[in-house]
Amino acid sequence: MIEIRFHGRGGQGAVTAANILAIAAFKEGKDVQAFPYFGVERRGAPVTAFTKIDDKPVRIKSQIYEPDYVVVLDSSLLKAVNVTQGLKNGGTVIINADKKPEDIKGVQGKIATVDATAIAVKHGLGSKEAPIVNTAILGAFAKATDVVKLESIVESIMDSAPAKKKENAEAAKEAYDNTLIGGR
Amino acid sequence: MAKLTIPREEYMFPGHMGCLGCGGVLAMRYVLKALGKRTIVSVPACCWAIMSGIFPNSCLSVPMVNTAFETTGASVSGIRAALDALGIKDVNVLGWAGDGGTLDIGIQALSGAVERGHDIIYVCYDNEAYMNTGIQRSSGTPEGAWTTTTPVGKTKAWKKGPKKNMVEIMVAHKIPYTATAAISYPEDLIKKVTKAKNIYGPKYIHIFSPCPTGWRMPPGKSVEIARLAVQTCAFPLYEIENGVYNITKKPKKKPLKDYLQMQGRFRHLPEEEIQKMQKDVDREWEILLKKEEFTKSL
Amino acid sequence: MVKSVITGNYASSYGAKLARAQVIAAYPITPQTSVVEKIAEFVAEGTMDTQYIKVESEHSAMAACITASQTGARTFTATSAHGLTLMHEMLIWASGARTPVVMTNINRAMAPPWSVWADHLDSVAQRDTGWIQYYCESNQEVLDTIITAYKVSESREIMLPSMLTLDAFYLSHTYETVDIPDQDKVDKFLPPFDPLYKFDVEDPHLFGSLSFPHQFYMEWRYQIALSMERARDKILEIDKEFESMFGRSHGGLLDLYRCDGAEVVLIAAGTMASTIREVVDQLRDEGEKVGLARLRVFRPFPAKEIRELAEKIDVLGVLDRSYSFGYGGAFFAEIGGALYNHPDKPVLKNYVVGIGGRDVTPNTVRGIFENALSLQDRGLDKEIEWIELKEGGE
Amino acid sequence: MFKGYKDLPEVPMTWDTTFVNITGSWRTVKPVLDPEKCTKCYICWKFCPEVAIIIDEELKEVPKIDYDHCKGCAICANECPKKAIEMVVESMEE
Repeated sequence: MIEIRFHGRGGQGAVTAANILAIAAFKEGKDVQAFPYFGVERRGAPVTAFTKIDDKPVRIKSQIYEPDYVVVLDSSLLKAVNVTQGLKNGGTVIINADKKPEDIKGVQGKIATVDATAIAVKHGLGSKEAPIVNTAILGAFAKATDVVKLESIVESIMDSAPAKKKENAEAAKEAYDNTLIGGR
Repeated sequence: MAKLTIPREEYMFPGHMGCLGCGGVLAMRYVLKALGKRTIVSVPACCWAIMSGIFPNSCLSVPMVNTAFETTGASVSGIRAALDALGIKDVNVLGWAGDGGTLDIGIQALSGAVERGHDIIYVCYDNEAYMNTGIQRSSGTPEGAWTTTTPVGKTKAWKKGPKKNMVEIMVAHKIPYTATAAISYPEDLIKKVTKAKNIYGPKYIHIFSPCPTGWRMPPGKSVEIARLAVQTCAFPLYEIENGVYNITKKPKKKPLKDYLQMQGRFRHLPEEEIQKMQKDVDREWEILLKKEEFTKSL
Repeated sequence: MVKSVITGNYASSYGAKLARAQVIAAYPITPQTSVVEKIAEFVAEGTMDTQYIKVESEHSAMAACITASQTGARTFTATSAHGLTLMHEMLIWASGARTPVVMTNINRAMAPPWSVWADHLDSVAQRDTGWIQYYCESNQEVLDTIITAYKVSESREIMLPSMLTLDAFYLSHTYETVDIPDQDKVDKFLPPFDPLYKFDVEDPHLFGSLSFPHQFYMEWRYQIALSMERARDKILEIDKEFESMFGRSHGGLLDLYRCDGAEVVLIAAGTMASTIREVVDQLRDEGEKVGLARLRVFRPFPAKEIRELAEKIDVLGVLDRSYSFGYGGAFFAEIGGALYNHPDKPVLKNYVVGIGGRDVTPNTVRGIFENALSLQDRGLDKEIEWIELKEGGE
Repeated sequence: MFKGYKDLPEVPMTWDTTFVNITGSWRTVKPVLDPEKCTKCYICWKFCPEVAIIIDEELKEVPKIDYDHCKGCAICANECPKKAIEMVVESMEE
């Protein structure tokens, strides 16, 4: 079973990201599960979401403590939350940051980065103060891992993105093309 | 060098869980500036129950208790009765609930509390929908508004029917003091809360508290939208003392459209609906002017 | 000490008065009304110094009691049936907030159909709310239990609310001789309410805020569980203390009557127990080895006492004046559970009786005993039997 | 501070203030105040929902913004009569 943990803030679309990823894997014939963990439904407050993907039915109903991949929708969380807690060795961390992977300090594991915020703002996703970066970061996820293909993510976006389906799909593709993958 | 127009003392700490630009936070900050340290706050399920702090942190420097959704009126009755029984004097007992907790699920306990005449101040911070659970319609939601349970769609399913007028319901209870206030006029708000503080018996204050998240508008516009609400007479500022109406802000009326168009929750409204709403606002304003004139003449 | 003849309702009002309840918030409901009327009389006559809030609903009654208790006042209320079940949310709130509210509940049947007569479902259905539960057999016990309940509930290591129940009409409206103790003696027995935490403008806290799953919600619930366990000994300790001062005990958790040498024992709660005492004496005179175990405290559940009783007898008949649909009587279920891991188990049978206030006469009891006695040699016939049920059909 | 049920107060209540919550990390844009334009009218202080604008004792100084707590809601920028506060996109400093 592949376990992916999303870290974001309320309003950035972390929960939707987990769902879109699950649907994308489902389209590739996998069994999936996606669910959030937050106490406070507040714009800005830390939110965690989980996606589980497997060939056989996914039955475990608990949070993910040893993720294969971690997706960070907001790099300011790196200071507030230990996002890589329990990350399996060899696991990859996909971070929304306008920095090269090598310049990300304090995060172990293989790192991939993309400036999802800039891409989201460019495609008019959310507002300048509160951009919605989830579809962009999923493009980066497709690039940095072999869990799902970009086409499945785009298809899933077209199905379930609540609004601006085309712009969201574009954002995912653009992120895919601009994702930088670190060496370690 | 300007002088401050509101008391400087703060009873609220930074670091609460309010959303960016939350009107309800400003409402509490101002009310406590008027009431001061010797205040006990009873808060039911609502945004304030969460943003006041997650264990082990509180964002107020006064005692606060979280209670069940329906119970604010009963909870403040219990606090006042206990203070009287224990002979503890000059403590303000403040019931603090949202529009849902006041106009819907909590109306029974509130009506009971004020009818019994307990010496309490009840504030409804009105953000016009169930915001803590993610913007569902309440009876405080204005006509025409989008919410997640009035999602417009193809059938024009925006919120139908007028906003429930809680102030008039409180006036019908013949309580000594009722007032409306808005976070855009903190001086007016604080003056009214101070007046309420010095009146014995049940007092009700309805505070217009914009919610940028729920009204689909930029957080920076909270105060401005609350100002526009008053200037367009969508939310008039007035007080009723023992049945006598007194309007505390008589603006040069701006068109309602100025107020509506800044908010995503009204963006779907066709022109004729806006015109209808403009007529309603005009008519209500005329009624209010007449009430003031009439009750002052008695 | 004044001996008088009063109803269970009045005994409850006197209990609240003697315990100096400082805030009372109550809403009228048949058959509880004379409890709150009597209190209103005390207040009007100036013989009781209390803040009496005539709330607009039972839900508000409990809500007001909780915050009054959190402010530091001793609180009391009384209700019944639909009033109690309307309070359900707030009952859980009261124990969660660790407010030692004391409440009288008149056991009355739930509608529809309407019924104002004795039935235990209303309070039995509140067994999971974290309230200590006493089931009273006499008006004297009602009065005494209010006073002892405060002492148990308000002790620092308990801090849990208590409800004491009395059967509709069989106690609430039944006049019995009751000794009303002197106020100064009760004041010596019951010290003023002094909670560790309360609202204090000089020491502000936020009570009851959100706790994440990974924080301490589970630990707070465990603290309540521990307090409820500690309540077992506390109830016994304070029952003895009360007996030494007032010369009366009401049998602690499980009130045994002629169980020494008994082979067949009935367990029952409330006023049925009095009738059973009468029949036990008759049957003992006829040479039958029978006894009564009165379930006085249902929460905390007296599992130890029940096991000690069970190992000495052949047949244990459990009388339930309520029924959990799809299972059986609640007392029967819990007693069975308590005996499951116990080596010597008697035959255990559930007699569902007196539902909706149906009269439990000496003949009813005698019939139950005859059935129970017959099980000694032939073993269990039917696990659950509804007694004096009108079948019709022919 | 609390590790388990043995050291928890049995009444669920708070023990600290929210001042410890660094909500500044919520923002994506932050207010920057230009002292030249500021006339010390303190309207920004008046309308700040985070109590994150600090004014001095004698009300003589330009107000300071508590970036630990400011969420970047932009009310101050919107209300400032002199447009002395500009919302700047939060740069990725460490």
